[in-house]
Amino acid sequence: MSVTHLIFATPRTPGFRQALAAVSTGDRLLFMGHGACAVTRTDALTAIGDLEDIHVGVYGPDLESRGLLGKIADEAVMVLDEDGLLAWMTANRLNRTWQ
Amino acid sequence: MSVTHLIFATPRTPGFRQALAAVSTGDRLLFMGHGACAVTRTDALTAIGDLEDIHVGVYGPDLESRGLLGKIADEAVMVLDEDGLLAWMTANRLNRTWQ
Amino acid sequence: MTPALSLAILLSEGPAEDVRGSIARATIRAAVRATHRVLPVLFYSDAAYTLLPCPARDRWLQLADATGATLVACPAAAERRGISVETLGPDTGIYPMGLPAWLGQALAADRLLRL
Amino acid sequence: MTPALSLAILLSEGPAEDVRGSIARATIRAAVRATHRVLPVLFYSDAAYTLLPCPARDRWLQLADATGATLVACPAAAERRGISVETLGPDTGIYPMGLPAWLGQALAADRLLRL
Amino acid sequence: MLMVDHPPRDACRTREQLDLALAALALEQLVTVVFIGEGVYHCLPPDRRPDSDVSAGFGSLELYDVDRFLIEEDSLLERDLGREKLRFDLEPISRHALRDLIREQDLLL
Amino acid sequence: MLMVDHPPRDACRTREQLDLALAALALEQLVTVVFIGEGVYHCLPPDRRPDSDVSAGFGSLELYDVDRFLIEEDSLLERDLGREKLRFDLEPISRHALRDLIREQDLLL
Repeated sequence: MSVTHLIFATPRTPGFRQALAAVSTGDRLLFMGHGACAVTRTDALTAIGDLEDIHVGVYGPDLESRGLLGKIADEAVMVLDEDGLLAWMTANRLNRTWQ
Repeated sequence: MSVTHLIFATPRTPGFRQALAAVSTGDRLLFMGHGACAVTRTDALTAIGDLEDIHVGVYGPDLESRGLLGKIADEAVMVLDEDGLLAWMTANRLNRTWQ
Repeated sequence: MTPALSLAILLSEGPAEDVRGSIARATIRAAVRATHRVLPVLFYSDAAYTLLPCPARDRWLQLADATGATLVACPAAAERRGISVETLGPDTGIYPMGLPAWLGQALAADRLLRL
Repeated sequence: MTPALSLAILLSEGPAEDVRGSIARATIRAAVRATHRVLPVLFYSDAAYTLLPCPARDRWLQLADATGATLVACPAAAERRGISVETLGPDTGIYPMGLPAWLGQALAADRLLRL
Repeated sequence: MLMVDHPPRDACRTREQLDLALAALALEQLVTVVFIGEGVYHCLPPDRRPDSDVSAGFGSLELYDVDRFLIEEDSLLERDLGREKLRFDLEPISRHALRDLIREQDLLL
Repeated sequence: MLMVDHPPRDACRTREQLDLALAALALEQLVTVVFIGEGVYHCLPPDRRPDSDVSAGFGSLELYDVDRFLIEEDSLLERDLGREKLRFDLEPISRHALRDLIREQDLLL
């Protein structure tokens, strides 16, 4: 079964590494809060890029409030509004928050 | 002037890396709280080992409560009691907590 | 259209940050628009501090007003932090519900989010 | 023997963890034994929650009893978290002192620890 | 599945993780507990009994018929810890196997 | 020297860091502010004005005659951020130079 990973952890933290270690084919990676900046950082995206067939999304307002909306480093990243956030949060029965 | 680094951050966290980046000759590294376990981990001690002429101490009770007293990976690490803790804390005018 | 889901949310972050709290509220607003069923939101661990008057509490009460969401806090978590259990109720708009009772219904929900 | 020092401590961690708090208390106990002068210990940020009855507060009051250390909290930090400023005083054993006033004397101390 | 990934000495947080496990057990759930990351330190016996060794409470979960009681091996290795010193009777699991096990759960806490 | 190393959106923590800087300035201290690690995000202008942009308050420190207003370059590089987009007028400093500057301070906050 696929898992939705709710990632509040910032890149290069143990929580971030644990999240990536738990990801498997078909999973969703949803970056939020302080974790939103991951989608603007090549080091983070490189680590994610090694994983196959996963979906990457970010909660738009958490990027906007940091001035990072124009800085997403990969076109495949989905920018989500509130409704998108909910859709991703509930897309899989299984989810886990990484702090 | 030398600095005392009060390290509550655990190895492989950004706070830990920032602390090591700020260390210079003659400084004291004092590991406490969740950070105490660093002195039992070869990855952490290797990173510290690259630095020259620094003093490494750990607050004993924080090791003991985790069952790590016998597992210190380097003989040069000083195990401190309350009085030792104070002596190290106050050895330099400058100190900084890393979380 | 996805079928309506029931949604249980457990919040454990203190109100000073309110980072995960704001995500929880965004999720709830969208869930109500999608006509999902939002189960009582549990304030657990340091989230129990939300019982005290603070900006995060105001934001939660505003949400409860706008969406009809029910807010509950674990009395044991509150007591452990020195918050009087008497604050739970209509005065604060956050009602008492123990962890076992909350978990009982949350386990039956379609989705459980721990934020 | 090292000469006596004056020591200022600012605590910003919430009482639920009490990890840095226990280090602060150990330092104070040793400082009193070494006849250093311990300036009022400031509870700032989430440490203001220590004003509410909780195990960490008991440990702090015990320390104050045993060592004569003065405990103060920043009223603004408390208010921001919904803790009544009226709790500051003899009732809780933690007295009011604003950040500027505290910093004024802390800057003159031989050592300032921010835990 | 309850993943314990925070270090001991946050007595309050430890207690509240334990309560979560106990509540799930009381509701007759099949509970798997995994110690991972900094959470593995709960499983070492303290050198001296500290004032409150809340982590010891995880031992009582064994009595309550926890379905599986796991420790992630890679977290132990990263911390230079061996399994022989652990105080609970734990089943080791690799990071890789844990990733697959997660997918078989009904719920992750 | 005040080192700002936590990310924005913890409005309360940001506010309390600011208050610390303002209190030191009011006491006629020479204050150096350094943004480092996740703290560098305070220095980007938000795409849209959020409800409360507490970080903007760091800008007001310039008016109060902060002695030096620094940003650690390596933290920017690690986050793929350039200096041209920053909203405050900041002096860049390398990790190495910061290590030396720390030693010249009277106090680290």
